[in-house]
Amino acid sequence: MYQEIILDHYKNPHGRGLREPYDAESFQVNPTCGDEVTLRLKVTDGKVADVSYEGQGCSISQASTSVLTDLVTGHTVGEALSTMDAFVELMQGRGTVEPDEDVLEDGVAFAGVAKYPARVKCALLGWMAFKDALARTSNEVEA
Amino acid sequence: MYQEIILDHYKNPHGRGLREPYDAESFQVNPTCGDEVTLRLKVTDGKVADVSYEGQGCSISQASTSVLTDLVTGHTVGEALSTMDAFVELMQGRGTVEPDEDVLEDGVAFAGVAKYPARVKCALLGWMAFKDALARTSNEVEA
Amino acid sequence: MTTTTANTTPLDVAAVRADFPILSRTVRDGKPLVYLDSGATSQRPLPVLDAERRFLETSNAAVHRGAHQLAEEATDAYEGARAKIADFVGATPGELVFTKNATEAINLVAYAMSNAATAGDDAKRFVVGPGDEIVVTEMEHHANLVPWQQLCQRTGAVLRWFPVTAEGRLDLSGIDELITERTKVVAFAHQSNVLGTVNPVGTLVRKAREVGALVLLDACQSVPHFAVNFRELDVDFAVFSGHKMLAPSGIGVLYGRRELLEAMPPFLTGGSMIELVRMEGSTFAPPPQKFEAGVPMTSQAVGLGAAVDYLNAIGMDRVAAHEHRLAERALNGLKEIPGVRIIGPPDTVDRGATVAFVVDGVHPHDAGQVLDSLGIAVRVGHHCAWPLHRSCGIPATVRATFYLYNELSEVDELVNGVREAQRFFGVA
Amino acid sequence: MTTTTANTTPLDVAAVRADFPILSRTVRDGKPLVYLDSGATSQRPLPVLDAERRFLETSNAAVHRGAHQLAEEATDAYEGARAKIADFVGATPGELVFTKNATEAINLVAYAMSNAATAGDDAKRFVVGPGDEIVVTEMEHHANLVPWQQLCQRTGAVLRWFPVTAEGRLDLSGIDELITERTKVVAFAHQSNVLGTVNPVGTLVRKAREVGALVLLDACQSVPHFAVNFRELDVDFAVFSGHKMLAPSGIGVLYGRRELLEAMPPFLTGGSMIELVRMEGSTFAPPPQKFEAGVPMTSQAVGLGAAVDYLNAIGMDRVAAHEHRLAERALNGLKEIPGVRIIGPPDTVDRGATVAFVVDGVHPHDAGQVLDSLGIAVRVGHHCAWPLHRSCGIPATVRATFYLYNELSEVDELVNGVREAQRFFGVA
Ligand SMILES: Cc1ncc(COP(=O)(O)O)c(C=O)c1O
Ligand SMILES: Cc1ncc(COP(=O)(O)O)c(C=O)c1O
Repeated sequence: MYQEIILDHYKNPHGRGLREPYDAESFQVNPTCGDEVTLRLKVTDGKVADVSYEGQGCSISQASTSVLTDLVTGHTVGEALSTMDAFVELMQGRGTVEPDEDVLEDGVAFAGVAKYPARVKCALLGWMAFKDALARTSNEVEA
Repeated sequence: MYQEIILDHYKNPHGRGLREPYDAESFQVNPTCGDEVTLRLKVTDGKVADVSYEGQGCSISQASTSVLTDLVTGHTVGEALSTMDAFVELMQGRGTVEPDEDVLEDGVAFAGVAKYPARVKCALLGWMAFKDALARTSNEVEA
Repeated sequence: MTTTTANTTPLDVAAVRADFPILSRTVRDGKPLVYLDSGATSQRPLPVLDAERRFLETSNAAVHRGAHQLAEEATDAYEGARAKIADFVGATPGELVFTKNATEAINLVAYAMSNAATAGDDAKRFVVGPGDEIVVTEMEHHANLVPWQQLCQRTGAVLRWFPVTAEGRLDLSGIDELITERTKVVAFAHQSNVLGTVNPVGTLVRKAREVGALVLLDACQSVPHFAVNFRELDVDFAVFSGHKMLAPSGIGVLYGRRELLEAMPPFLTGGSMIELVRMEGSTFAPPPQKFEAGVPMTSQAVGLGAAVDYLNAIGMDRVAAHEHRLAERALNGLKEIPGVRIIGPPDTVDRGATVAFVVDGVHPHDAGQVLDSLGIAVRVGHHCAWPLHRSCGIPATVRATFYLYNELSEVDELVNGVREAQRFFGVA
Repeated sequence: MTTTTANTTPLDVAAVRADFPILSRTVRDGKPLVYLDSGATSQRPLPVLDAERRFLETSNAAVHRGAHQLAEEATDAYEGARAKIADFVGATPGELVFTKNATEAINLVAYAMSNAATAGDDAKRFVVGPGDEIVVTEMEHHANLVPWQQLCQRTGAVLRWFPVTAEGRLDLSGIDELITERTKVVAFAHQSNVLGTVNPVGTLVRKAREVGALVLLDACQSVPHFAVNFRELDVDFAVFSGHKMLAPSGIGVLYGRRELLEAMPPFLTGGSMIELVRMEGSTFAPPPQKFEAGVPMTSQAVGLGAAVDYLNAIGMDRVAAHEHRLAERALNGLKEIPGVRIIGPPDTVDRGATVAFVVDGVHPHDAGQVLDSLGIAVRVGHHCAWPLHRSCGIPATVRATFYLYNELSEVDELVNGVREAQRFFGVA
């Protein structure tokens, strides 16, 4: 399950650190292991302008948040949401979902994680923070 | 377990009915079946002068209370207590205790009941009321 | 309740019985066991025993807590059982909380409601206090009565109840005076564990909805016996116990509508039900985890899942049809005996296979003893429904309860046994 | 805690392992299972599995409710188990209440105390409110923390706690400021489920007695592992769980001194725990029945009784001595690895076979995953002791817990596995 790509993102995370300005912030924690992430989101003109984050956690949670920033930054909110859906589907598929590399890019490396249910929560931690942050901004975005 | 003696006492209970005067009254109930007995006790000069009772219940509980009145009335409190101990021992003996007919008289008929734990409570209902009533009078008796 | 037998081939009772090892034992000096006490607890078929054992011999681990393979397998087995059981009663897995028995499930709701007083704004809708009322019925099992008495004692709310008619039905004539704007909860049995009466859920739910009261359905005696769908019944909460439906003891179920479980404060607290814990205070996981504190009844959930599979394979309509036949035969057989009085509806309309009765001149304990000496296991006493017995003016009854593994011939043995008891006590 | 090995022949671990079917399975592509997660839940030996099954195939019935032969046999089995288990921990049967797990047992006491406010004069001594304090420790399992937080929330009492030293011992320096006339309850773990620390029961009990506070001992991690006698420890309440001591899940125990259980108000209410029930109100049975509402965990109690027999046959001193050897080897082996830090006392003085640690540069989840891939089942996370982890400044640990069926060679596999994880993540 520990693909090179995962270990690379773990050792050299992309976009790490909390930055200003941001529209919404979300703090998420994995209650079984105590891993946590704080994620900030800046949306400009319907596009994800910046995702910044801090956190402590295992290789899977750190790497997947790093991949997240690559996948959503610069994309429209709609695109980011459908990427998220694809990633969530992959992770909850128990290894039966064939990932689409065009959509998930480095995210396909997590296909193996889906076979370890206890680690799926790790892989989704950052994404849940992203989803929550998005929900907190959505009123403004839609307005 | 249904000895003739038990059925006789059941059909023709001795000493039934609530009488005056009395020193103490006890109400006991079997919480699993709802059987109940109200028993009154009159102690005079350290002797059980009268035991009177009312109640509703199965053949075993009614007959054993009838036997109780025979066994304790006219006896000293000390004698009554040791008779009670013998009856309780018999009932809790699971059929292993050899009853002493000199002490328990008709009470020996309940030896078979001891093999049916659920019925032991029935057989002891009146005796528990007697014990409780005695406890309520004991201060006076000892004084 | 489906009692039509038209489209269902009858149950092969002999085949069913072969799955229950205990049914082939003898009691009291070699008498074949006639088990008519399934209303108290049912027996377990081999597939249930085997499922639990297989789990324990291969995948046992603490669920939701470990990252190793056994923990994964155990969690899958536990959550898989939840999904299956939820489906069986028309619920989603998130609406299904495992408890140790139905009694705990009712207490859970009653305590959550008193906890609501100090649990913040989200919990406000659950707060009860002076001026509020809880409505139950006089035919409730103690499990659906005493927890509400205690809730009232803790909060100052008032308990009210529907009386029961001479025929053993709910007396709904005072419904408009009983269920009012003051009513916070209406809690009642789907099927009485003494009378066999199946209560009019729809009528009570409609009235409760009118006044904004919550409805809790005690489904202990319905879910094991006929197809029940909580969503369709539109109740807010429902409870049942595994041990009455071929499953292990030590597991019960609380069903709650999702939005209610989300807003309701927790009851038992500790491990596995938390979100964040600090010495200064804690927050809680979403349902159902919020209500499952500590290491749960893992293998028992697996066993209950297997019981649901077993019942599904037979078909609940078939189970109900078979019990209908048993009830009919029992009612008819007992009614023919002079001096026997059925406590509960005299026919099988809206009525399950629970038959309670008294025998003039023979105390229930004595009748039960004679039956026991013949190998027939019935229950005697008030069956945890003491107020119901009081309202009928009797201290106790004999109760025979039937299940899918009972033969029609066992009904006949019961009827003959009752006659034998009468002879023994010289009343026939 | 007896850790002297002098008079005891060592445990025949191979013979013990043969009793545990699950231990011979493989995981992750054929790796033999190395089960080091008994602190979460233990595995079950054949005599326990068989005892439960035999009960279900021959004597299963509702206990304390029926008058037929099965009900008698079931009641005997259930109460026989209670007597055996009581004896195992130095209690009388009337002092032993069956719950679904230790978590429920702690909640029972905490809820009984808030119920005391409306339960009349007998219950007065249990009332807590503003101005009163509950004292716990920072090393508690959530099960012995959150229920007390909630009791405080319900009643206005204040929660206070002992801190933990850098070595993982209770810091008792503030004992006179912490346990005072305001203290109503002192609740603490006998043995920490993370640190392995065995706490000084005597010191805490003496201080609690001085101020008239009640003592609750969380014995979840002690009763399974060494001989414990609650009477001798002189605690007021104690709790433990069956599933951590070779017994079924779904059963736990509350021990309470008889006079306390007699005076304490009930918690869960319903069938079997009553004395008299009327619609207007109810009275309750004597303990332990008063605290056992509903159909209980019958076969599970039988299983716990069988587990006690199994442990007695081996001898708890022998179990403790074996675990001592395992702990020593694990501590020594892990201490030798650069970058590994033990969380808890570094030696085996007053310390059980629970070894938690962190590996520099390897997150516990990742370490656990590598171990799992080698067939070694450990637990990673905060182990339901989040505040303890916070106080140590770490989010999580890897925890290996040992039991009578673990071989010394399995300790070596753990140590090698940790080195492997370091290699994999490039930190060694
Ligand atoms: C020290 C301690 N206390 C309490 C508990 C809770 O036990 P259970 O989950 O069986 O209720 C545990 C185990 O999880 C424990 O280790
Ligand atoms: C109608 C009804 N409600 C509640 C209960 C309580 O179930 P349990 O004892 O399994 O909690 C029972 C059975 O005893 C019952 O028949």
